[in-house]
Amino acid sequence: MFNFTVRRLLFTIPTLLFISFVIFFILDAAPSDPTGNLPLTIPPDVREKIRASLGLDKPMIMRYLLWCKQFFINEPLNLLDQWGLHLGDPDRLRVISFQTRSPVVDMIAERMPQTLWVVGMSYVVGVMIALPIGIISAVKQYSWFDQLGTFISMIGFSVPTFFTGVLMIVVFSTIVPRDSFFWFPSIYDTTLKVTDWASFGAQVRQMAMPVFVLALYNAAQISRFMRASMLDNLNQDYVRTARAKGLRERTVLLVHVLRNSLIPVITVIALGVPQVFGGAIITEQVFKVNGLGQLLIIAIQGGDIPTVQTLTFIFAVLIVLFNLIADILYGILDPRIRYD
Amino acid sequence: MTDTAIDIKPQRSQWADVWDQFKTHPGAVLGMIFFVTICLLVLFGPLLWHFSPHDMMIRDRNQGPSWVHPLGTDQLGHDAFAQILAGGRVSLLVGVTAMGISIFLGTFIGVLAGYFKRLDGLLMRLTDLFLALPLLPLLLVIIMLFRDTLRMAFGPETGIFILIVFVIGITSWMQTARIVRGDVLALKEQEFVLAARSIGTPPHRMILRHVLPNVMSPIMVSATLGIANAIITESALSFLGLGFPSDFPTWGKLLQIATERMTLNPAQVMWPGLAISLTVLSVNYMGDGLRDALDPRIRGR
Amino acid sequence: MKMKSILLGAAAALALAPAAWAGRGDSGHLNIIYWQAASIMNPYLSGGTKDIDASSMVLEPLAHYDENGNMVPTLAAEIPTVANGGVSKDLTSITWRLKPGLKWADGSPVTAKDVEFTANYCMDPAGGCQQLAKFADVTKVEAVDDLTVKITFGKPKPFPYGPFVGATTPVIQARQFADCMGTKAPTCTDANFKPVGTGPFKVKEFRANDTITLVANDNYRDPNKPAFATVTFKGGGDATSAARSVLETGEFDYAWNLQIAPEVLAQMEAKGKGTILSGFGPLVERLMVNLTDPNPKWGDERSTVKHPHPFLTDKAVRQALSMAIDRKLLVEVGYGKAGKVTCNVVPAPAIYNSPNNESCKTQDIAGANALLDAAGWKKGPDGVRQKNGVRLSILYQTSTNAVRQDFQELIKSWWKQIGVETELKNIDAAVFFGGDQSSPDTFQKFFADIEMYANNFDGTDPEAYMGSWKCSEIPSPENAWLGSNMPRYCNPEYDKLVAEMAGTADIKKRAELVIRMNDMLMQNYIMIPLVHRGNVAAAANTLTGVKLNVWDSDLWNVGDWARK
Amino acid sequence: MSAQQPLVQVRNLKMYFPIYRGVLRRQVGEVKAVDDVSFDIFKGETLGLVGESGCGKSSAGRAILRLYDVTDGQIILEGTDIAAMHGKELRQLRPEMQMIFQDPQASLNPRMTVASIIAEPLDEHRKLDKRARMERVFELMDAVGLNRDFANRFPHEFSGGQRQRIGIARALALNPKFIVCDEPIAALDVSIQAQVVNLLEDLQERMGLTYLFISHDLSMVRHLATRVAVMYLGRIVELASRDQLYEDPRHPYTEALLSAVPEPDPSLESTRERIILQGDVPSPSNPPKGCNFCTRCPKVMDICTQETPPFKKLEDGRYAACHLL
Repeated sequence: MFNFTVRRLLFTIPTLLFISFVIFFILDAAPSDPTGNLPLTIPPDVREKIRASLGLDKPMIMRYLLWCKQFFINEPLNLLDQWGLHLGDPDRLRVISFQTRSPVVDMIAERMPQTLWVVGMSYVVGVMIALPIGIISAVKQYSWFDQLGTFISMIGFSVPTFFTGVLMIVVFSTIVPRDSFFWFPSIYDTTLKVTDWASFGAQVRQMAMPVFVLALYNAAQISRFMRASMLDNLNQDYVRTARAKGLRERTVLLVHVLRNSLIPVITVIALGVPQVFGGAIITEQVFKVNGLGQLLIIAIQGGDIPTVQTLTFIFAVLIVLFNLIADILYGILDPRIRYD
Repeated sequence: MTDTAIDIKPQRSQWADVWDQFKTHPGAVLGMIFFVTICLLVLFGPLLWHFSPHDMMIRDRNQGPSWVHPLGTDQLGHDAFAQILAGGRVSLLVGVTAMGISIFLGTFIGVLAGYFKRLDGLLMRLTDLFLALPLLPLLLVIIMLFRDTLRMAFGPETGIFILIVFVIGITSWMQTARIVRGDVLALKEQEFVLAARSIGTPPHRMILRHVLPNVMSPIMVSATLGIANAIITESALSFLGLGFPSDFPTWGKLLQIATERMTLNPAQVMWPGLAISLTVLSVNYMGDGLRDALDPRIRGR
Repeated sequence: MKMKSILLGAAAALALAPAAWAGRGDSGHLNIIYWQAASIMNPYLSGGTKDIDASSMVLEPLAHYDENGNMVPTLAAEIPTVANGGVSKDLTSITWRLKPGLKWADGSPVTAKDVEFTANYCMDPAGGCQQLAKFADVTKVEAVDDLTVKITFGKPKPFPYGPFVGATTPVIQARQFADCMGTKAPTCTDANFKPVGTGPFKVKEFRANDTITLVANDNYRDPNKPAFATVTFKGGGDATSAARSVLETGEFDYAWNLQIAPEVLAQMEAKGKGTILSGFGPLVERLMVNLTDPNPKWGDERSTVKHPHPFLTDKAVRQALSMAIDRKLLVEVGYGKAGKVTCNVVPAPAIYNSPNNESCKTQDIAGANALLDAAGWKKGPDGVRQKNGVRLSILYQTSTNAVRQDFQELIKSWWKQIGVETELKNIDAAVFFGGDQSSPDTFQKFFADIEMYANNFDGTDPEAYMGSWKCSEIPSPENAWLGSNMPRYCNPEYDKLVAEMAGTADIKKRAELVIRMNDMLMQNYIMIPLVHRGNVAAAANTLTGVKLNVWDSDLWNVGDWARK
Repeated sequence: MSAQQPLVQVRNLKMYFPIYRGVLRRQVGEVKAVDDVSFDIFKGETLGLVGESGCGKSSAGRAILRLYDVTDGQIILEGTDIAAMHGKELRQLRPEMQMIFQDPQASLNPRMTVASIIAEPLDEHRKLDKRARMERVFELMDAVGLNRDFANRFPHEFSGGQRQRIGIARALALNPKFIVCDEPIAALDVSIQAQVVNLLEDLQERMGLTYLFISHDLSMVRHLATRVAVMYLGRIVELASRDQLYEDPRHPYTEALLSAVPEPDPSLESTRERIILQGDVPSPSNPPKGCNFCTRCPKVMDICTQETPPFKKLEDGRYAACHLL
């Protein structure tokens, strides 16, 4: 398994390079433009000069190689710099955003906390409620619990977050009076630092609504897969055998069935994790969380190729990584699947 | 002889059994009735209803439900019921078709990758690539490349329909592919697959006969979720300028426009939301029932 | 001392404006929300309104426009004119004098060298300065002495107030930006995020595209201002939720650019927590008419002057299209208080507003039908007019935006009533306005018959704006589609008027010329103005001193704001 | 017995599973699941293949049916070497040889009816119309003693013995000449085992089948087999007719195996002397030098750790691989 992992990791390098090139190619081909959002009062010839100053007059392949150099060489060296290890030319250019003229990696680092707090937490909460709901729904198929769970999860999945989010704000930020305990802020304060209980409370409050909205959405999907997979396995003979052996029902379910049912669910969960880092564009926008999703969407709208490229690439790395983790987990959960 | 008598029995085929089982699932039957009703409504409703979705009664804007407009009117004075009916046509068609493409692609790639070890690495890296692609720029590229060509070939509405369905389909198959592959990997090691091999069953029939039926249940879930996903994605696309022309209502778009006026005219946000949710719910129950009905182990119970 | 405070108290009670008398920082904390987040605090590297507004709290120009469009000195001691000798008689140079004793936020003195440096910084060809147009024709900027700076133009400039007037071209500190010239401009992240300025606030923390935290500038020239000690400038979300946070939840004090459904806005305002402010600049939502043929069959020559449009070259058709539109309804549906009916492309400032085109203010479907009938356009069996096999079928494009989509649908229905068939198309704004060479969907390429967008000019002088419709401004493959003459209008008479204006200094004469040009465009229906759009903002009722300014930054006088 | 014709001739069959190690997947060795095995299977006989679990007997069975790609050697089925065959050629020969699996549950697709499971080989290889197909299915069901009414039922509705009958019916569908029975009774209750074995014997008689009967159950093999081959660690150590082998085992490993079989006769059982083997079976990826059995052989000699004993003919129809012989 270890060798499998290392080999796959080595194999990811050319894969990721290829992916990075494809992404760059698409970004370059896309018709959005860094001057597209500027006021029309800026005349066309000035726009051309702005484009030139951003290096957009150079051929695509040169710009790609430049990005590679900045991302794969200059950024790691810069990281070493911060750890006190100075190598090479200190004046090297980092990956600079078109829009903010600041290093993209720093912006990503700045946004990581709120994304992890809100989107990450919602994912954890989503999974935590989805698994038991899925399991119970399957074991007690067609019970009232199952029916209710199905109903809520379907609503949760089919009603988009741009609606549920606004609904929550209308109810809990405008209808509920400001001094009430049930009032929640509609705008996330990214500068809030948790230093004491009061600020912790404030943090929990401002996270409550976005986390709820997203968790509902995540839980809906995962609980569906969990339920289906459990149902599949509950009808297998080995379950009967296990019961016949006189094992306790709890053992049968939690040891035998659950383990086997988790395989497709693991895929879904693992595939969802990179999306945490991708941020939740709509929810972030509704609650003004300004995490990675918002960074990405603004960059895309602004034709900010270095930012989009870097974010998307990091995203790609995570996807490849978590797919690998999913594969390894398959091997652990199902000894029949062998990697050698 | 008895032979003939018994011969008739297998003619009754599994599908009859499946239907018998399906019928015993109240949720599934209810879901199906509901789904068929919605389909009929959106198919024939616009022909019967006395308002067209393009009628603008501009002086009767933002009205609540009334006898003339049972679901009220929107910000331009469109009859909401006519809009929901017309929007449903597009949304359902987009939802079902895009889901179909996505499920087909996902299952196809998942099965190939899981079954043929040699293809696994390549196909899974392809999946990684698609998962990693930034959706929005990709969409913009696709629009730029194909919108005009399709518009000229099929007219503005059909052209855009093909584009949207294609776009949603090719950007949402990856999860299905990964899940199916995982299941196939496990399934491939089962002895009955080996048994079929000893018979000399060629790979394509092996897949159709032995592999696919046994990975139906995650596919079914993906399909249900896929419809909802496609309906919502379509609305997001129309706000990127990739969607249907502005005077072409769809459920997702109606919901999104109405969300802004949620406090002003709550009814307008409720109807499209309800339509989407109930459709997805009914499809889900149908899928549930179908999955049960297709599984002989449950059918026997 | 005691006596003074009693007097002050009495005066305050009388004026009912105690805050105006308070000292620096007395009003505590101010929350501003911009639904587009600020990316950078340097207007020379970003022309986005959000960035210019954000930086206007920190950086200041020599002069501002006030809410009425009049220039008021900010860092300058007075506005130079020909009368006071500040502008040379031949109109080729302008000399600004700084107020004495000005200090940067770091305590160092503001000198004319800083102004000179700023000009050189922007005019560096490699820097990609986004305000370069403001420095058009500037040949030299030099510091005469510590407080005097002279700007020389290459040709007579009747309106020499381009550089350093308004929030788009503030003065930056030479010391801070010394190493940021040309290609190095983007590397100065610290300077771009935390510029040292002369404004009422200084940046404490800058989170790009998210939140800016500012504190009062200790060295601000007015010792009693600003009234707020700290400011949070939050970005992100959408206009509706920004409005909600001020008008409904009360979490924020000021929200910018609230282009949302008027009835929604009115409902929010009814909650009583805040007030909607609106003001009208020169922004006009208009339809551009394509005088050339966008038919794909022409390949690379589509939408170029080589192929005239099959029916939009007929003035009767253009006029009928305009007559069929009910502009009052458009205003009511799309903008409410934030819009006015207009029949001019230059509706403001008031002196430039032509009185000659009032007829368009009322819809006239019957008149339009009659006009088309007279011009020989007959209705076919499908209800669409045609002549010599040419059908009046229009592809109508615009950027994606809820109000624009509503407009499209309304206009389509009116045009249907006059026998014109319309196909609607909407394009992502970043693509539409992006000017990407490879995209067929840009507003410059104009591969459609009609397109709709809004445009205006910066500041109060429309000279450059009027030049947009010269023959030489027609976009075509030869000039890489760069050009602002979207209708592809070419009229030597019009060009002559533009040239005349460039040599006219007298404001009345200039206004006359603008009106003539405006009327020429309007009466030929080269473009069809729809709505004179205003700026809309919302301010909390507890806030005082807010004056919405459409000629300059929304936050131009944030130093004067206070809590009631 | 003498003029027997071999149906299957296995010559120097090798089935190595390569072992890859390290990041670069270099092949560092191989699991010698089947290592240089040769034997014949005569028409109409049952060759028993016995050995401890993991000795490679199942691999050998599957390799002979070409469910795996063989590493080296020949498998001659009625004069044709199928060891290197692929694709269509091999597929055409599939009807000749079939397999009965160990786990009757896992070897039946849970989503197919009994009829369609049994008919699958027919669908693959015979173009029959619906009616003829069903007739054949019923015929087979009759042959293995399944009620025709069960045709539309699904595997999970049956008991283990019935399921194995379905598996047998499927194997018989194409009238094969040769069937590999891979521990067909190991997963069944003892009472059912006898039924299935009797069925297999019965079918052999009626249809003239040839079996390769793989089992670790020596008494069942004794009951069923004509000749018996004993495998140890990928090699055949002894091959003899049933009576010879059980009455006079020559190889020390065979002796040890047989000593573990309980005698039905209590008087003999009491005198039975069990040979307890020391140690564990070595790993097939790293077999000992010389004789594979040298690490556990009670009669080990110096030469055993040096040279691999050849598989030599002791007398007519009797082979063994041991330096003692």
